[in-house]
Amino acid sequence: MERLRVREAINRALADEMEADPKVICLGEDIAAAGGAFKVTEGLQERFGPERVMDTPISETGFLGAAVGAAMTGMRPVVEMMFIDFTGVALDQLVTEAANTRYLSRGKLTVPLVLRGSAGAGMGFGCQHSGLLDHWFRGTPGLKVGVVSGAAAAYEMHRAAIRDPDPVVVLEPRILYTRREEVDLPVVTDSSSVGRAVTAATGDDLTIVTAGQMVGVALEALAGASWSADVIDLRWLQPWDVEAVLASVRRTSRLVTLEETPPDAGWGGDVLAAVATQLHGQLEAPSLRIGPPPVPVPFSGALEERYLPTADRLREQIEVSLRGAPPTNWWAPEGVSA
Amino acid sequence: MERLRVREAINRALADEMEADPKVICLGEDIAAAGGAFKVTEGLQERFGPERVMDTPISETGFLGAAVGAAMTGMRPVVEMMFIDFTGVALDQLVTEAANTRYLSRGKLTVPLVLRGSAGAGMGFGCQHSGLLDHWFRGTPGLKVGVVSGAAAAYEMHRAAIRDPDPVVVLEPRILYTRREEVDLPVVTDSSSVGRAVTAATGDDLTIVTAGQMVGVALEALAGASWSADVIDLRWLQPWDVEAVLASVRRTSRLVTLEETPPDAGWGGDVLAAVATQLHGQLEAPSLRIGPPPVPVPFSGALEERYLPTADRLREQIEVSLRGAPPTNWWAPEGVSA
Amino acid sequence: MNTSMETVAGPPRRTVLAASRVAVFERMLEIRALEQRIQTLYTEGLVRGSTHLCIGQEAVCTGLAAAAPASDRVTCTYRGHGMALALGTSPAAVFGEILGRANGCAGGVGGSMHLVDVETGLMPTSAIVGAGLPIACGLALSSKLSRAGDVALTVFGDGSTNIGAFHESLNLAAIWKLPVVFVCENNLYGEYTRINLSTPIEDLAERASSYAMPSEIVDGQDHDEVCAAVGRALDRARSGEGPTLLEMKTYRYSGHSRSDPATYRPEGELDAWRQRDPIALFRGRLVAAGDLDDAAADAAEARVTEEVEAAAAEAIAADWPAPEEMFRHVEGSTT
Amino acid sequence: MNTSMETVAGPPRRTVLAASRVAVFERMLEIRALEQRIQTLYTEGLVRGSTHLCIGQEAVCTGLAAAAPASDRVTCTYRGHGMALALGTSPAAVFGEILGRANGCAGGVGGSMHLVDVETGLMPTSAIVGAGLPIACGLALSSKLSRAGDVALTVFGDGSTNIGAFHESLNLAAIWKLPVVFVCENNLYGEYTRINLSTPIEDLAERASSYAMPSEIVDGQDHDEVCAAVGRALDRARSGEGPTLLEMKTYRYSGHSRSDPATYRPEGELDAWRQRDPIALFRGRLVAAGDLDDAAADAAEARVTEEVEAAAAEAIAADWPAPEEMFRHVEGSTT
Ligand SMILES: Cc1ncc(C[n+]2csc(CCOP(=O)(O)OP(=O)(O)O)c2C)c(N)n1
Ligand SMILES: Cc1ncc(C[n+]2csc(CCOP(=O)(O)OP(=O)(O)O)c2C)c(N)n1
Ligand SMILES: [Mg+2]
Ligand SMILES: [Mg+2]
Repeated sequence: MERLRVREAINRALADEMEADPKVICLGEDIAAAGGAFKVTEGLQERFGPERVMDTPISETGFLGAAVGAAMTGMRPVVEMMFIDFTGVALDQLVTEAANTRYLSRGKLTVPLVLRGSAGAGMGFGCQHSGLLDHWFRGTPGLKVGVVSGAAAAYEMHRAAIRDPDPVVVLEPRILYTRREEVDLPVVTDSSSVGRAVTAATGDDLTIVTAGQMVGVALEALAGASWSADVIDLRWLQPWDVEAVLASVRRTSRLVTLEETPPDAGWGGDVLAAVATQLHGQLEAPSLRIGPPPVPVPFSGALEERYLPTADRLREQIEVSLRGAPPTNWWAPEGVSA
Repeated sequence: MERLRVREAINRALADEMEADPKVICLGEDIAAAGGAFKVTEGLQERFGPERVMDTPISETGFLGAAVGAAMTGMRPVVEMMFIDFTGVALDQLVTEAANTRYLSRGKLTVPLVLRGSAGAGMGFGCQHSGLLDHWFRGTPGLKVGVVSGAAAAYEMHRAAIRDPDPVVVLEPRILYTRREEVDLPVVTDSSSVGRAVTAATGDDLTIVTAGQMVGVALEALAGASWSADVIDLRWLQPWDVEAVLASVRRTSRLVTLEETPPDAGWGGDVLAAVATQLHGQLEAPSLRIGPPPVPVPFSGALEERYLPTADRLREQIEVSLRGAPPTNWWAPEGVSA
Repeated sequence: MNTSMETVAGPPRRTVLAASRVAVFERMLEIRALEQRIQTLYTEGLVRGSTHLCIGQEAVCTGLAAAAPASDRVTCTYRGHGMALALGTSPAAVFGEILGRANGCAGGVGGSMHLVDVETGLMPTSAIVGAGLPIACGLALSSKLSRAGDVALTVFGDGSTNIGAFHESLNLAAIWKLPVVFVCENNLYGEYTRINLSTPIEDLAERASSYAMPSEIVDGQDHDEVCAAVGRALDRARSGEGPTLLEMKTYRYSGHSRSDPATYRPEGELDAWRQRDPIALFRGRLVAAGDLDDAAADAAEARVTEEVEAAAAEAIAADWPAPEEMFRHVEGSTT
Repeated sequence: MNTSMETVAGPPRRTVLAASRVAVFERMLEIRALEQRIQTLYTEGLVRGSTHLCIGQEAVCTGLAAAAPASDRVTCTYRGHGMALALGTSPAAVFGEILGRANGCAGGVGGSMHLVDVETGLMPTSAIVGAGLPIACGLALSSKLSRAGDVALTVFGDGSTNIGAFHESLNLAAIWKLPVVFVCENNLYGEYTRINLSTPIEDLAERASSYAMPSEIVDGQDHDEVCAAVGRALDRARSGEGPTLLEMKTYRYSGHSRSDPATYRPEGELDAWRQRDPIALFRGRLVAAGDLDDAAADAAEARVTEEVEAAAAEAIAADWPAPEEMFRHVEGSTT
């Protein structure tokens, strides 16, 4: 057991993989000499040298594409996107090039590339630096997408992602970077955990399916609640663990999805759809889809605070619904129109 | 009534809007002198002059961004993306810049921009030129997204999109361009139809929610079927017409979504989720989510033909499910693993 | 100089720069004082997210604003506080935005990286490197098509010249002969990386040749040089000759953003640049020309500091945005 | 010349070009014959989707392939049939791919725009303009880090020099001194737009100066010139001096894609270029040097045409991909 910040756990995962495999390299803006805008890669250049930990110009298409080419030819590049929102200038290289390469080459080429990026709202970075943006990546066959919920998850997911033969996006909720956790770091020897959910808490009354920074919110909501719940930390949004979700919902008969993004194109839709198509008639109550309103992430603390789900809000929504009433969203109380 | 190809209907919509408003301009690669790779903009430059119908260099970020700036300052640019897949090199300008401008300027600036692009599979263009890619655009508050199902829809949607104050993406299934339809072109005077679904057929046994090129597939499946269905042509994927879907499903008690893309991040998830959360206990049977397998769009006719839903396949799936059995996907028969 | 109350209307605060060199001096002081106050507000825990100061680059702001008439629009970056003030946004509205208050120029929904002031011609600043360049081409396209006669200016850093949007924009502007001025603030660093580590040439103005575009290397510490060069580029643009690339050689005194101590800079570099401090330089020129004596300059400095402090106080006391502001000016998603 | 049976192995078909000028001549003929046959296959309704022919540009293909040893990898575009043949893919595998057959070099799942042949060093060709350039930088980065000594070459069109990926790649390659050769096929058109309408300069090689990168303008119709210039660039790259931009002045005889009659070209332009047909030029040179007499050249032409026809027949007779091929080599989505 040790106490690790999420960013330290990621750093450890990168270092352990670089130690284990000389083909693992890291590149990104200011990740080397400066150790990264969020200090995730601190010390890696000193330890592994400037050839394996590289600073790049501000050329996301250029360096993401370079990573694709390097990955085709034996390297295992880990690319940092300082804010995942920046992928908007470079998406093509990942989804249109990298994701199709193994398919097009009939398996003769693979692209074992990891794109890791800080993501998510809650820190006052405003509407262009607060996206989770998993929907840009999901829906691309050939690409895998995960989101980190804590230090143990981060460590395991990054090591597995690096060992995966395919391009993998790992979203790192920025707000968790400095959060500490007591962890036993798992032993990771392959990518078999890619796609697997983890049950973060067990209970009987309902199943909360969530991911990323919302996992902590869900766990916090359990404390002092009059009900108990399975909390499923999806970890992987593509492929996602249908079996784990179905098994839990079969047992609890109630489903709540908790997302940190508005509903359109969110992963919650796919989870609710799978349950609806596969567990018809087995639910005791309407499923709930909980998340922020469909607006750009507002900057002001006064507004961003109202935007994201919190433990209290989640608890309130669940309690209203357990009483058989349809809950109203916290962000749209009387007088405030959505 | 007149007989129009879809591409002619779009051309007409553009011409009518350009006639009505001198601020409407068109730009894109080879849309002016050559009339567009798919001839959608044929004749517009001759008619409206080279200042209003402009060819661009191969610089999607440059010209999409230029359209954003022009739209901020009074123009109503219509940008053609020859294949919507190319937006992967320019997504930032649309989703991170244009979509946030009205919000950030507190309504003092709007971005009345239309991005229209040929989209979808079925024509042997291979995995980099066959995307629908609505999921790149949905999930961006401030952006509207629609997909055309025929000539009348195309005409109405494009005129409404041009009149909308916000950035709008209109996806044009390439396979429909040359398809002819008998149409009475509607009178369009505003953008009020944005977000509204159209009921393309009415029936009692189930509700088929679909969009784009799949609308025709659904209608074709009705012919000779032993059941009848409401076919809802969503037209708009963001915002989408929840009320129309709920009203129909309340009546028919059965829901089928028919998508032309694999499930992850598809709009079908959001539709199924809305029905699951809002019509709990009102469905007679499990909902069905029908669509192609999660693989890159294969080039070979032998494979692409197996990829997309067809009328026969849809009919078969529905019939099996009406008999109370869970249907298997046509694309994964015995011996072919998914 | 104007007080924040008088300046709410906008354009006058830009226009006055062309008319009065004392006003230019005061505006430079205002920019610096505001940036310094933001740094302390941060230390006091009042600023969320990120802020990027332009201390050391004030002459680029005032030079540009003094040269460009109020009808010329500007796109700028997250490092935009100084440009906003120069163009005419009031200090209170800039402070308010950075503090997320209702009196902010974006009502508090934008933040430090998203200043906007349609009245002064400041388009929403972008937090995405390079994003403002294509948009400026579009502003210029509007102007060209409507024969409005105004010019678009776009301000961006040295690091931004390595992103695709830079290349595409310069090419587009050149081939369409757009009335746009590309203003590169070469402050030698993109975040923590010195330009020589990211860019194989030293003078970014050279890149204009790829587009057969005229360019100039400009002393960005000298208000008069900046103003003159921008003026020449505006003249070219307005007379239909198309775009110009201006490279402003300048320097940011502080780190990239509020949390950066800038330890990556070679010893002595900052001090060398301070020798050519844009405010001291301009003050010296005013005093030499007899536009101002030292006492008056000192008095101006004291007055501006006080006014900026008052603006900060106004913002700190301002209301938070009302809850419904989160839902205004956006529609389209399905709830 | 090799038959398609013998050539399946790959590398020898590239290597032979460096050794035998007659082989080069035959390969040029093969490329042209294949492209012409594809045009007729299209007319016969056997080709789905899009195809882009390189008739007129054969010398760029052979010149590059003759200069680059088999271990040097290449990224190329949708206009890649000729390059695939030059590098060593068999005509049957190219035909098969374009017809969507199991014998295609991508098993029929790729199509005309997505040729690939890992054995010959052809990375999957991209249908996205500019996309191959950053990827080539990555191939070069691998080589540099692993001290493998091989060089990456990336082939792209004149129109592609206006997209951001071009700029970012050249800058990246220059600052990292990557062993990569940028080969621009300037055929004067990007789709239906002549270069002067999209690009403010005529010689694209000039753009190298933005990256302090050496460049050359090359007669793309002359196999020997292409081969020599590529050779020089490869030498520079291999000796650690970094990237080079080569501009091949060339011309595509047919339209942009199979459906384009190319009516936008000025009268006489095509004819003028035909005067310097790369195959005729090279044949003349071989005959003058006594490497080949006219009768032998004619015989080669007949033989190659026949072989290409046989390869087409082989592809037409080939199986369709099995249904399960749609599901192979991809995983990750949730079904
Ligand atoms: C597309 C994109 N990539 C990266 C960033 C992160 N970032 C913000 S500012 C910056 C440095 C920009 O340097 P420069 O253009 O020189 O401007 P300066 O900050 O020096 O004014 C970087 C890399 C971003 N905001 N957008
Ligand atoms: C990003 C992107 N934009 C546009 C296209 C459509 N397109 C395909 S080829 C082409 C012209 C490219 O011209 P050039 O680079 O000169 O190459 P050439 O076709 O002449 O060989 C265009 C615009 C594309 N495939 N990708
Ligand atoms: Mg800089
Ligand atoms: Mg060309």
